Amino acid sequence: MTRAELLADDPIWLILLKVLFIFLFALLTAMITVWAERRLIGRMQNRPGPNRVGPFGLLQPIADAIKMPFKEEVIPRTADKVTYRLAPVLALAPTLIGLSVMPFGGQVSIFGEQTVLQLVDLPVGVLVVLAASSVGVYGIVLAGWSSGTPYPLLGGLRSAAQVISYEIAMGLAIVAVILQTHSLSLGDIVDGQHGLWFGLSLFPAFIIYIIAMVGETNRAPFDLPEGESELVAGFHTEYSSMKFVIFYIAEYINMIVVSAMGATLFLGGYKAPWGIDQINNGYFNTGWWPMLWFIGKIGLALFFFIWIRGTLPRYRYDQFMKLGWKFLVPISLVFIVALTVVNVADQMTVTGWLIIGGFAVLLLIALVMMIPDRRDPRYGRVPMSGGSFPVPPIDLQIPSKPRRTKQARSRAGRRQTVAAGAKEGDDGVS
Amino acid sequence: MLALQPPTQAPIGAPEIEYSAILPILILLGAACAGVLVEAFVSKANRWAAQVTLSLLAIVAAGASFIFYVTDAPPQRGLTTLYRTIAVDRPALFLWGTLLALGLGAVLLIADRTVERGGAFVATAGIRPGTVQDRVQAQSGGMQTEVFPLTLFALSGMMIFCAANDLLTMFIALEVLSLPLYLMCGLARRRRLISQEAAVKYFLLGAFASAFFLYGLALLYGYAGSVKLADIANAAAGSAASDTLLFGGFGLLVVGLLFKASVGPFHAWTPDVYQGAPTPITAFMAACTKVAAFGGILRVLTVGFESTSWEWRGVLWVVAIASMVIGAVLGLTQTDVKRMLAYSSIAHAGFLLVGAIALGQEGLSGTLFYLLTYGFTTLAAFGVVSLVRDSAGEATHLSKWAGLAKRSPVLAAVFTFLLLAMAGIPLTSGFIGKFVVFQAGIQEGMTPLVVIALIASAVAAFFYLRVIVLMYFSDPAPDGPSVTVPGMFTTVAITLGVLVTLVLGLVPAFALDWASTGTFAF
Amino acid sequence: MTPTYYLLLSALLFTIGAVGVLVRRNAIVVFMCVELMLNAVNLTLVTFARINGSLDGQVMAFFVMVVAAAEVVVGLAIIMSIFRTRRTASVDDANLLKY
Amino acid sequence: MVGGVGVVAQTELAQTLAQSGSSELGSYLPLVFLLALGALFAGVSATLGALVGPKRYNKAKLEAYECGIEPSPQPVVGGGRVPVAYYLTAMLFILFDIEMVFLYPFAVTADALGVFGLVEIVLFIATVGFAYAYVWRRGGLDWN
Amino acid sequence: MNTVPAPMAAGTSGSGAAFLLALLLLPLLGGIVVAFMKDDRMAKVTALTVSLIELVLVVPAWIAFVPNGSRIQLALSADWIPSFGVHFSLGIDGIALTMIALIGILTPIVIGGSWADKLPEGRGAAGFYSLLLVMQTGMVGVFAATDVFLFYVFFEAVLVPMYFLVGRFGGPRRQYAAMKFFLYSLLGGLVMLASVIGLFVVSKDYNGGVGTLDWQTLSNVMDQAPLSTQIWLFLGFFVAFAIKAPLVPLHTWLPDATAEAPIGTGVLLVGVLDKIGTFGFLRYCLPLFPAASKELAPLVLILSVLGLLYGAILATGQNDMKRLMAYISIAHFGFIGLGIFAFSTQSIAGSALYMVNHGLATGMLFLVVGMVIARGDSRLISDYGGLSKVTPLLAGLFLFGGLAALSLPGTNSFVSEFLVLVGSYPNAPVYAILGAVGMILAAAYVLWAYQRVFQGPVRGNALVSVAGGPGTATDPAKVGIKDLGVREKVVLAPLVILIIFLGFYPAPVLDVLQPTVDATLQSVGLADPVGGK
Repeated sequence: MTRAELLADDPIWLILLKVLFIFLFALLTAMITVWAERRLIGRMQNRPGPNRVGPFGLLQPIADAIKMPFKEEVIPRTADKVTYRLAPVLALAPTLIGLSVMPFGGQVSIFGEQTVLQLVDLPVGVLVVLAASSVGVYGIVLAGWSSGTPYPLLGGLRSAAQVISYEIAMGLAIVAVILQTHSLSLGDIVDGQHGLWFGLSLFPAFIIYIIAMVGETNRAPFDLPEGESELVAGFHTEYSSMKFVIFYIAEYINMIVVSAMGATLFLGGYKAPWGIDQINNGYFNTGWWPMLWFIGKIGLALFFFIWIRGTLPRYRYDQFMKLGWKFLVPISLVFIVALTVVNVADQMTVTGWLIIGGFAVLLLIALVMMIPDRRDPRYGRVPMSGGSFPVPPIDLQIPSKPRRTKQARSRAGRRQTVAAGAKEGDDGVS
Repeated sequence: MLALQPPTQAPIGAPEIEYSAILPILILLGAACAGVLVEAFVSKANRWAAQVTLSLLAIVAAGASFIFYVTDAPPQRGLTTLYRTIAVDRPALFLWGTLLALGLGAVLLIADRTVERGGAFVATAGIRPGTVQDRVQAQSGGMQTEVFPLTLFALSGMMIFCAANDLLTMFIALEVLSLPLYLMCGLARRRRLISQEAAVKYFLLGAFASAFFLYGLALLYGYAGSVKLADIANAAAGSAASDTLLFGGFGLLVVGLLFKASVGPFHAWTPDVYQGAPTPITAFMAACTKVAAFGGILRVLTVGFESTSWEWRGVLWVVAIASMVIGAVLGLTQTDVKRMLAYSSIAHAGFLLVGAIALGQEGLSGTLFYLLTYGFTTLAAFGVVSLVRDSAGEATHLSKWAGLAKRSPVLAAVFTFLLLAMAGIPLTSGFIGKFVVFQAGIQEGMTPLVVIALIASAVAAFFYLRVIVLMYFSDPAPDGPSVTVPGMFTTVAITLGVLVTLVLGLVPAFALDWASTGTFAF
Repeated sequence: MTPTYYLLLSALLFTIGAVGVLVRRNAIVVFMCVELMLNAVNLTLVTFARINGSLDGQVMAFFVMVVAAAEVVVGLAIIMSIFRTRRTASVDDANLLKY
Repeated sequence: MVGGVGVVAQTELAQTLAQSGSSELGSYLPLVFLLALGALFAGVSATLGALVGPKRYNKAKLEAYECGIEPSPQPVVGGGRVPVAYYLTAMLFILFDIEMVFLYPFAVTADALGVFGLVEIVLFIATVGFAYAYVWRRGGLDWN
Repeated sequence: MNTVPAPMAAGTSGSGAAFLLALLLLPLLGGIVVAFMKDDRMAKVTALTVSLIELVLVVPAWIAFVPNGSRIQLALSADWIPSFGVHFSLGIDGIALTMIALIGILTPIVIGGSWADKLPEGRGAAGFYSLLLVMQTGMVGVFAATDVFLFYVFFEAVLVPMYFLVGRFGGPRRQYAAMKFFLYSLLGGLVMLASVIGLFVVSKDYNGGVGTLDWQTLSNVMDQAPLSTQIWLFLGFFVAFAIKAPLVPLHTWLPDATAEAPIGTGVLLVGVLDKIGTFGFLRYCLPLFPAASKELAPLVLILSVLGLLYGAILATGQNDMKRLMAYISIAHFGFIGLGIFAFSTQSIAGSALYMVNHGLATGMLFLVVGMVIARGDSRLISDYGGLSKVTPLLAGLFLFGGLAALSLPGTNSFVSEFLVLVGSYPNAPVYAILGAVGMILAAAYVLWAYQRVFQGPVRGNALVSVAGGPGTATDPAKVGIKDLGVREKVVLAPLVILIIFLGFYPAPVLDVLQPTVDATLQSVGLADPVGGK
């Protein structure tokens, strides 16, 4: 039986069980990640991190979870109340959707029922993940907007801009995978990775995906919306108590989703790492084993998140957007074309080559033209000042006092007879 | 669903494309894309020259390829290409020729920089009107040169629109032609508030109308299982499916089309947009959009719905009458030249509709010919309007036109001639146009409609005459506008329009022959 | 499953959108109503695609989406420009052009 | 009333699903369960905080958070000004997102389409590339 | 020898056709040349020269015309718009010939009569004379066209120069008058257009499936059309013609246009332009729609007689001399209409003749009125008095013109009016009697006007101001106005001669008219002289 048929046969109790599992998995992993992050970052920064509550501070997240509901909830006067309350729900709920299509493993038997370790295997699985993350943006924007205060608004906008910018890059990286598997179903994608994982065979796409995944989740070094030095805490500045927690959880579940997605797309999904899968005729790819590999890979990715957070300084916003739009997007597009060319190279016709050649030439020309020229960037720009309030130019330089030439001084001297104040302008340097 | 398709299915081959037939469109689209690149890579100082050269070359090249194709004896019945989505038949070719010629004139008007220093377009549209920057840029000689690629896009959209053989292609073409126009409306250098307002109105109403068109498309798809006009016609001829879908779809579809053609009760945007848009764009819209929209209407009515014409013709009668009456009567009260011409265009749309619903060979050729004549006349008329200026830009208020004949007899004479053409006085193309369209109408037994149309054109003549009266019989106002001496571009455009109006009025036979050489292929 | 429900729903959505365009005064809202209409059309198309058992309707929905996107871009630009000038997006305030 | 209709529709949906397991919509049902669970959790938690948490009124708390300084009265909702660059990004996103929407079906059927598909997609990407180059060169991708 | 068998083949032309073409094109070329002249005097001289050449050209055309030849002579035809069966066909019958001759005579006279006109400030003479000449082309075209489409083109095209002549060079309310004139004519024209198109469409049924607008063909086939079709088409043409030759309910534009038009323009307007209407009845309504003509004749007769009486009554009480001319014309057009639709040889011949005579007589009277106005600077009769003492020659000519207008025996109008009355009495006795009443009224208004202007004490604002105070000027020598000058005498002389000549010897014109009239009557299907209903 195929994966889809197996899943379709799931009785309702099994579905509910899986739903519950995914829900708990998400929450628990999020909590563990929070803990692990604090510990790891602490270690990286030569400090212990949480260590009071439980062994190694393991119970710290639980303590926090108990503490937060008892904090006072403050809603700003200016807030749009309904939207303000709705935003956290909108941020959290869709994140779980992403996990619903992830294949956690292969065929197993649960209480005698043959099934697959996956909630649903939709033919459009990849799109579901992308769509869910897009819906999540609404939560962010609405949170920022409905707070009715400047910092959250700007934070929300930044965050949204960031997420959608990197969603492009991410989506394009995924296209490369689909070009190989011809299916949007995540199960098929995992099945498609015989031997070499896509992470290696499609290395550029993998790199783009990794960068985009970090950007997509607003994580360091791309945590610009929450740049404390600029925007306090970004879109959830005005959120407190449990509502804040929900955003927090949402962020971590998002990390889990993109990690799981990355693992599925590029790291062979639930398949055992190369080497282990050779053992015992692929025994480690059967039964419940794949789940271990999958969760392990997610863990790896999460560690990577934490690692770079501890390692890299925060990007500047303009650099960040530049990276996304001017680097990742074009590279992805070129990679897609290149991949297609390779795929259909055997049936290529002369016309095809000509067109591809033309495309390459165009691309080269465009690349050359894209090199910024050295002209004055303000050329042709209308002066900014003169509006409602004066705005000094961004690169304001205080002009150094010009040295007066002899001629100028003599002219000034002549003028002295007329203008009495001219003398005060002389600073005696010359 | 797509993902469910087994990857092993038979390879999907490339469609047969008759490149020589659609070359004009390809050239225009290519040039439009090249225009975008010019915007990107050419320095600001050279952009205008580059864009004008590119646009004019593109239109001329498209025209050359068009002429080459036409003289190369294309199949008499016409042909369909690109999976039967584009029909290159005689009416389409006629409309293409018309559009290319009108487009050339419009581009010339757009490119003119002598009438207004720096052209009629704003230097940087992003600057807020009324600010200091705005005042600075009003003085500058710059121009938003994106207008040129936008024009080319719109023009190619129009060409596809009148050749589209299925509703989806038609819809895409509709948007390709509309979206640039929305933007171009908001780019006037002077009176930017009005210009922006025109753009918003045009956009909102335009999008509204295309939604109607689309819903009509969807219902017809449900009815016929295809959006190809021919398939819809087949289904309508013998289908058990519910007529609700057919006529609901038809109604919505036609509303969208009529809107674009600024017909009758769907005209609400026309006066505002014509008045607010930069005059060269108004000229472009008034001339080319009308041609394209009626090209589409003709094709849809004739190819898709001829067999059901009994059911819908009555409704379109009413629409045509409404359009003529609205145009003629409301035109009487206008005090602004551009608004007046807008109402005139609404009235003309009513006349055109008479020809369009006549169907048949005569209705087709008559409407095509009328479009040709009206396009050139209106193009030249707006060209003339752009020349009458005072310190605040164009002096479009009618009171300022008083005694203009004294200031500039040539301009007044040209404008009078054009107005007479619009009024349908013999020896102008407008008369022949009316004659052929009304002839088709009477031929199809629509005599009452034609009589109403004639009365409406008599009423409409009143407001044309009012302008003539003002120009010739009134004494000039002391602070009246001056008439700018047009540069070469505008002169050529106006001359083109006037000449065509005159020639088609005197010896229309050749154009009538072109218009009546064939029917739609599908 | 009777697809009629979907058709009715899409008709309802379309009507809501159309009425919204006619009665609402904020340009952005009007514009969103138009988008609603377009999406109602998409629903219709997809439903008909299922009824007819062909993919055409779905492909058309793609095109509609593209067009809707292009409209969003153009429309937002236009509405933005007027909004920045007037500090309001009400279409009633856009009254410089009158009869 | 609306709720009633919704319930009816859902019951029908469930029935339909029960009848035909292979229906495409049926496979989305678990997804709906998960979404509902997530929403429920989020909703409950959010309400929980409001119910359980203490309430100590302080006028300053209700003001906008601006790092302790007196917030400058500035309407954000309704008349708030948003930098144009964000709109630009939004528009760019829409365009490229749509590009992606076309790339996905292409990617799925790329092999079946063969060279024809390749040529088409190259033309498609090139067309979007023109716009992309335009935006790039005109500073649409630059943030200050 | 000049006959061309009908239907004419494209491109054929009789030997006399060249004259016709020249008659048509010469004024147009002249007009264009004049339009570009800077010097007023030069423009006048050129215009006069052109119009005289035109007059000379009429002579060979007249000679080439064979009265008893085929209906349309000097024919010329070329393809114009083949898809609508439209030809550029020219040709004349007797009526058209006389009308063209009338145009040829009146135009130089009008130019001479307008020679000293003061044009509104800032408007050059070049424009005026150029428009006059262009209009002449249009008028010749209207009468010479033998294709319905071409006829329509000229019919409408004439409006434009006339519109500018009235609107640009007319009196104080010229804008109003010009607009009214144009809109009335245009409305009529457009209604006629509907009929023209209808004619084309209908003709397909009777012409072997090929639509045509050739007059000869149409006149051969259209009598097969059913009555209802004919009536509709007839009405379209009729409305246009009834507006042109103002029949009563549609006449209101004429007094305004005449009153505001410059004198010369007014002469052409009532003298020639309005004849297009009556000419249209004869040329188009009757032959093309014989059944409808017969059916609707009573209606037209009623309108004609109404106009006849109405014009006469209003003329009687009229204080404005130019409006007086308009009402006189309305009365006369009533007569012409009566004659045409009485359907007898005499009455129609009388009407055709009346068209010429009215042009001469009213033209003369109009010119004299213009001379009076030029001296007194007022259009109102009440501003004048006793002028005969000051300007006896002018007074005499006014009386002469007036008597011609009221059809005193011995003047040309008498012949035609007599023919109309005699001809229409057998067919329409009541209308003929009412027409005779109109004749009596004519005597009243003409003589009364004469009396008020020329008899009694010398009055008149302009005159008095010259003489030095109200009521002081009883001595003609002290009044500062002169009798007719040489130019004015030269202008009026040909008219006087023609009026007297045709009054005593109308045969040359009647000979030309008669065959055409017979042919027209035949086409209606009525044998002479018995007929009617």
